[in-house]
Amino acid sequence: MDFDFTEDQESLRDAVRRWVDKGFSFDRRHGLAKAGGASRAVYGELAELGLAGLVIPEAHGGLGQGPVDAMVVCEELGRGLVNAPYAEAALMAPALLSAAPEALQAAWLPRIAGGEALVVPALHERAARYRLTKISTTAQQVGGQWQLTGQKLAVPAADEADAYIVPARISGSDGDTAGIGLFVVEKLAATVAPYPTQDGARAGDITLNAAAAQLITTDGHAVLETAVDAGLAAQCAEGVGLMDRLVAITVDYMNTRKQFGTTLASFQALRHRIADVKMQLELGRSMSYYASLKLGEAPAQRRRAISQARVQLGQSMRYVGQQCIQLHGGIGCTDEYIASHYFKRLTVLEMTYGDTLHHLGEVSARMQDTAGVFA
Amino acid sequence: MDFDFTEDQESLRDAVRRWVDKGFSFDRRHGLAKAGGASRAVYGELAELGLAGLVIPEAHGGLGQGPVDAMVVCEELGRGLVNAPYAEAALMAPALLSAAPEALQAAWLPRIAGGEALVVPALHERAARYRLTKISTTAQQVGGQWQLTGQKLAVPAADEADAYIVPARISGSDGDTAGIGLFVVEKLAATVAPYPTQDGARAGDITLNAAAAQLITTDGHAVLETAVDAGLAAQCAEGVGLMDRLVAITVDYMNTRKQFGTTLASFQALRHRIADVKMQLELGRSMSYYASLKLGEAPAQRRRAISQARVQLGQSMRYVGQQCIQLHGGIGCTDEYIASHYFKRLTVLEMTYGDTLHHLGEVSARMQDTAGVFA
Amino acid sequence: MDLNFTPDELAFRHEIRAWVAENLPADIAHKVRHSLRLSREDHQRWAKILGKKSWLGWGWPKEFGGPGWNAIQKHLFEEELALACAPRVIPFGPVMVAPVIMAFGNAEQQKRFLPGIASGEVWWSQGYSEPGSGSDLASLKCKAERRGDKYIVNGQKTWTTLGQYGEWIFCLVRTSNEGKPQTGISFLLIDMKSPGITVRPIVLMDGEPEVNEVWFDNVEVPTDNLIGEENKGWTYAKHLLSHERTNIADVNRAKRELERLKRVAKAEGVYDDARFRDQIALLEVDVVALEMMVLRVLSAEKSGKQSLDVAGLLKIRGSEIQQRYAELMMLAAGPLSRAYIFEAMEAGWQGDQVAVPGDILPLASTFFNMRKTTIYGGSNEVQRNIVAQTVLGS
Amino acid sequence: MDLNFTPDELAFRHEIRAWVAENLPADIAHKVRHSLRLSREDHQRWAKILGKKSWLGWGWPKEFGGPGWNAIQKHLFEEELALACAPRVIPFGPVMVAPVIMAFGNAEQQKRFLPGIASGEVWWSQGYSEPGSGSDLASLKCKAERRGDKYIVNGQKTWTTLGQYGEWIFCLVRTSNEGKPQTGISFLLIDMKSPGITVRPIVLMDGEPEVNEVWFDNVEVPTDNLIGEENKGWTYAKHLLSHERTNIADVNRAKRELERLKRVAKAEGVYDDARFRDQIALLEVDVVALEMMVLRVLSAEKSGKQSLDVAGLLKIRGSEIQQRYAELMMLAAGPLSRAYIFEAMEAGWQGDQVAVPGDILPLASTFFNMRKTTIYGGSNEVQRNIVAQTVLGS
Repeated sequence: MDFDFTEDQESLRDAVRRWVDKGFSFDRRHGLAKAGGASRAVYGELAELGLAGLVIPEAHGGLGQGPVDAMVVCEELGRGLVNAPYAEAALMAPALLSAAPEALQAAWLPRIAGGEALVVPALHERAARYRLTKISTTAQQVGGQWQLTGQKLAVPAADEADAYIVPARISGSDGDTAGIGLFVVEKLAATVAPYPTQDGARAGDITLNAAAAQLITTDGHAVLETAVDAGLAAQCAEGVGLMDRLVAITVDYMNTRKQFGTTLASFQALRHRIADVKMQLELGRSMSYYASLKLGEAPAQRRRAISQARVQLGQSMRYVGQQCIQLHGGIGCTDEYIASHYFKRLTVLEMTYGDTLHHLGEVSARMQDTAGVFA
Repeated sequence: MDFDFTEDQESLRDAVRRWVDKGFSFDRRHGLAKAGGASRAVYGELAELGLAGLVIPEAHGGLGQGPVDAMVVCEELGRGLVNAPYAEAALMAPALLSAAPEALQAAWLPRIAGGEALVVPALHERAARYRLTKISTTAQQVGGQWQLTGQKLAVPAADEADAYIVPARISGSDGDTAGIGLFVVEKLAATVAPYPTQDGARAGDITLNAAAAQLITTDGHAVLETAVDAGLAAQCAEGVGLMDRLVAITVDYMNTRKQFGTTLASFQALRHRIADVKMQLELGRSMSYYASLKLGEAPAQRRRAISQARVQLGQSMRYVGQQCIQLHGGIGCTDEYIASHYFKRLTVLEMTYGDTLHHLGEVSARMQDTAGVFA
Repeated sequence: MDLNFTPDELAFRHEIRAWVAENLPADIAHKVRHSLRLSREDHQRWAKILGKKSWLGWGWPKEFGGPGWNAIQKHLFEEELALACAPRVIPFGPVMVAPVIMAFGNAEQQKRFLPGIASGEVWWSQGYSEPGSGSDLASLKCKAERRGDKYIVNGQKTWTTLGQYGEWIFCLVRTSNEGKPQTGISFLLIDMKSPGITVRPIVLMDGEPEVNEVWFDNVEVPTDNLIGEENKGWTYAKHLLSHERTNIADVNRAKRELERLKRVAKAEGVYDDARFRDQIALLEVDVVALEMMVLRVLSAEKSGKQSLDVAGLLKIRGSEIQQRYAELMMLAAGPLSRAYIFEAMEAGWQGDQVAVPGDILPLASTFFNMRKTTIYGGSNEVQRNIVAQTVLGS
Repeated sequence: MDLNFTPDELAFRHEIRAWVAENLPADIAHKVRHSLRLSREDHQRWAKILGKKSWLGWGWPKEFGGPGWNAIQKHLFEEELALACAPRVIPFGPVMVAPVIMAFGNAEQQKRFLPGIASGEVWWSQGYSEPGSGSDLASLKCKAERRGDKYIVNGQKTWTTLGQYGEWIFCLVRTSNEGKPQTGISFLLIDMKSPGITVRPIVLMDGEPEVNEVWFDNVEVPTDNLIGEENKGWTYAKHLLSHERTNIADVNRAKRELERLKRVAKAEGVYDDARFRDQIALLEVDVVALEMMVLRVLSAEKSGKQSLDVAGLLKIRGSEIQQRYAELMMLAAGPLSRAYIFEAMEAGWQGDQVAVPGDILPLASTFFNMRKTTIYGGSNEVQRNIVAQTVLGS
């Protein structure tokens, strides 16, 4: 049992942090967000650091690293409030493509690893919420070519992506885990309605009308779950980075801002609040480690662990985000000050791939007689 | 709309409070509890004040008063931490008997009103929790005489009572609202295993083995709900009285006890805590009024309102009780100091006739499009 | 005790309801119902409709042209307007400065200012907070120096809600540095067209320029615009706060939004999800409890029998509830609420190919906007200080 | 990073587990499993079994006869004992005073006191708190005046856990009133059979005499019993506190009780009630998160690479979790947990006709008893002060 990072991981962390410090100021971030949230350029810079191929096998041009490395990167991206679809494009898309025939992998993975291709999962449907088996988009084969019809909403970086990975129903109905196909759909085959997002990035709704698609697998549910879990672990790490930095910003403010002739930091009620914030941060950090370290377990254990982690992170992100704004007072509510942007990203994260109640339901459904880190 | 008490109600309140001040010191209460929680003598004194017959019709020797009068009394009994089964014997039993044939009413109600008879409902069964329709006790007629067989647990003042009002199944099965009979069973017909209770009173498990019973009604579910709702409203009022006094005790302590050279009351974190305690107290008081004022509504509205009130009171009693102990520190955890006894009663109250989660379920199941005091 | 309104009160409610149904413009109600952006013109149009009926100053006594309603009538009026999705009346004129002018202004000031407020013609703003004076309002520095029959005002105000629309602003200004900070403050009415005033909107985290910084650079204000006595402004401002009783809880809006939450939850398929529904049920209990607390205060005001000092509690609880319903609506929409389309906050927006329903688009913005409610009007931390003082008596 | 234990660590765990299975008396484990009353003899019997194996001082270094385990081994040992329902070792001797004697006692004191602690022969108590000195421990007044080779001790200690069984007590006493309160405190070992000592049990709200008041009336204590230097006792006590690292979280017991909660919930028919079950699920997440936090601390201790100052967080969270599982067990039993039968806390009690199951009877008492956990060992409010100090650096 060991929670130390390797030297390589520390170097990785330093590299990302240096890039943020030098190249991703709040001004830049704010400017990008105001201009509509485009992130392709930022993603390109991350790719230059080699991060786009972090977990892609070396055989496909990646670095072949594991979940802890991904966690280190995501935590730093969170800390830097980097608005790029990193988890989706660099972690989830490769996980989904890993189920593809070798030729399809070879066609996409090296380009993803190099940053030339931005490929994102397109999972959300209207009123499906977080259920991965509720899919209205249909797939059918017409003359040897797969065609998809349906609509996917809130697709990250929709108009900047080169392709989407789209789950579609081949057979069965809502709730069935069988009959879910996964496909690559190139952007040109879709109609995209893009828009900025609350957290300073960009997304869009895509409409597929017999859109040409490349088949990854006709039995995609398991790999979909695996990929979403990788995304969730990445979110946990990003949440930790976001919280860590937001708490630091808040602590600075409390030590500086004066009211009633003394700093905010001298009011016991606020001191206890920041202690509670610290509690949630450390519980969240602990469960982020847990999530990443459990990613390699068998599906049942993995899903349970990931949902346990997300219940904690959901609570932590909400409490830390809301209380850090409150501790700031009025300035915390403004667009020109950095804290609100951390808060908005934390808020959005809680609603991505399952909110706290959703994951609580998962934990409840998967409860065993014994529980604990090693259970 | 008017939340003032009438002069009669103020006099009633004063009368109860005077009796508590003069005759029901903490020493007496503590002594009674230590000696096993007997309460018949205390109940007798309440009867001498006329309280046993408070809501019993004048025709049957009572005072014929309403829910607000009962609320006033229960609030004061709570404030005085009076360990007598007042709500059960003086409010619920008469409500249950109101469904009985006139002769049975005439046989019991005057004696209840005068305090000569102590009659309590015996509702709980093993693992039934708070479901009024889950009844294993059976009733059958043998030669014109009803006989009951089964077991009722945690019956208040079981060995001090003269008779029990017992729901028993005549027909149907768990969950059916039809087929539930209500019966009067005299103590002599039951085997009683009595014990003290955590809140300084007395209860017991009663075993009925073809016990002779007098029929109140063969269709008792509706009146059972009515009586339980009257009991719940009384509990809300008692909870308000308990909280009101416990908060006052805690405020005194905070203004007296010194640590770090100053009173507890001067620490901002504790000041904010007592403000939160006050919030829960006033929300609880508001919903106690609500419960009593809604008792006369049609069943659907009444049940919804009562459960709404109990969700609030459940939260309030838990928060106020626990935090007032915490604000005291070590002394709050001792048996010799009064605060812990308030806390224990508040804790028990939350688990009587439905805990907070149970009533939340009721509110959720009864939710309408609109909500509000007049909805 | 009686939970029911009297027949007279019910008749009153009916009268209000009928009038609102007749007179509230549907386009404005539509915007309120869906949290869409309200323009200055929307606010003004509705204010003038109310003003014409002499109801913009619905809390005013008859002597000043108000309806002279009692506490319960005022509450019923507010409730009917809220439930019908009327915009909240911008309070700075009719609710905030007018009572001060009535209580402490001279006859000339009353004649000069009250008609414009009552009719909805003049847009008033509030100049209280300063960058260094938030919770600690009494430390304010914006200075007014007397020169003959004028004050020269220098300094800065901030968080001035909708100040970009303001024509007049009532300010707390420092006229003396002697004694306790509270004793050197005066209450001044300032024409916002005066030379030397600069207004800069502050964009809040939902992207809306809802508040403003207001700078005063040697702004000349006639001494005729001083309310009451110099250095007594703090007293007047406190009087005003004591007038803000139950409406601070905003329970009527909470009832309306609770209804909306249920509609959103149904549309998004979570109303029948027991976990989510329980959260709505808990909130419903909170709303009913808050309403009961409000009614207790109203009843006490009517009868004068009970004294209830719970304004702080109403502020804390009301703001928490506002944040919670906004949060639950956003959570009901889930990942779809991530979309942020500035134009979608305008009524009539048609997002060509955007599939996220228009109803959902304002939800996250509203949630973000609501973070202010536990901060403004005396932060909830300051309110807890006040409640504790009352409870502990020390 | 690696969540798994090494093969060596797993082998170690296995060894402990096998030994405990062999040596923990079943009657004692039964009492622990059901929260029944443990007698002095129960505690002593188990302590001596551990002592015989040289594991009563499981945290001790080899030089003092301990096993010399590292942080992870200690944790595994504690976990195995807890999961097997061993009683908690009364910590005052082996965990609290022994490290102080090792670090600051002289060789003679070490020789004189440590063997009796290691073997479990001598029952130690703690004399820190006083009636006026709870959270503000440094204000303690119990006085020790030097007269030749003796101290004369006068004053009172309180909250002395199981002090009625104590043979020796380690006390913080005031030996000087000069300077800061902390600087005049000494660390004294006192034979509880000394004339002038009176012990009065305090009954806690669960009806159990778990703590005591201890009075000192001109009690003579040889100066040989002073640990280290006079007036340096505060430093030694703080050293001791810094030794209480992860076990303060009591996460192993929490895991065991979480299992029990599920058993109780099943027996009472609420495990399949989604609302109640969600509460268990939330607690499960809390327990796992606490365990992860504990493991992070252990890993940091082992590697020395990360510095983690989270003792305050562990205390706060651990105590909240203890209260919560006790509360949920009680709530699972519902109205039946109202019964309070003093005798039912004894193993083997047969309540003739009582129908409430024996398993349920201790649940409310345990819940009531647990209220102490957020108060003792430095109340959670004091812990928040400490955490805030660390976070804010001011």
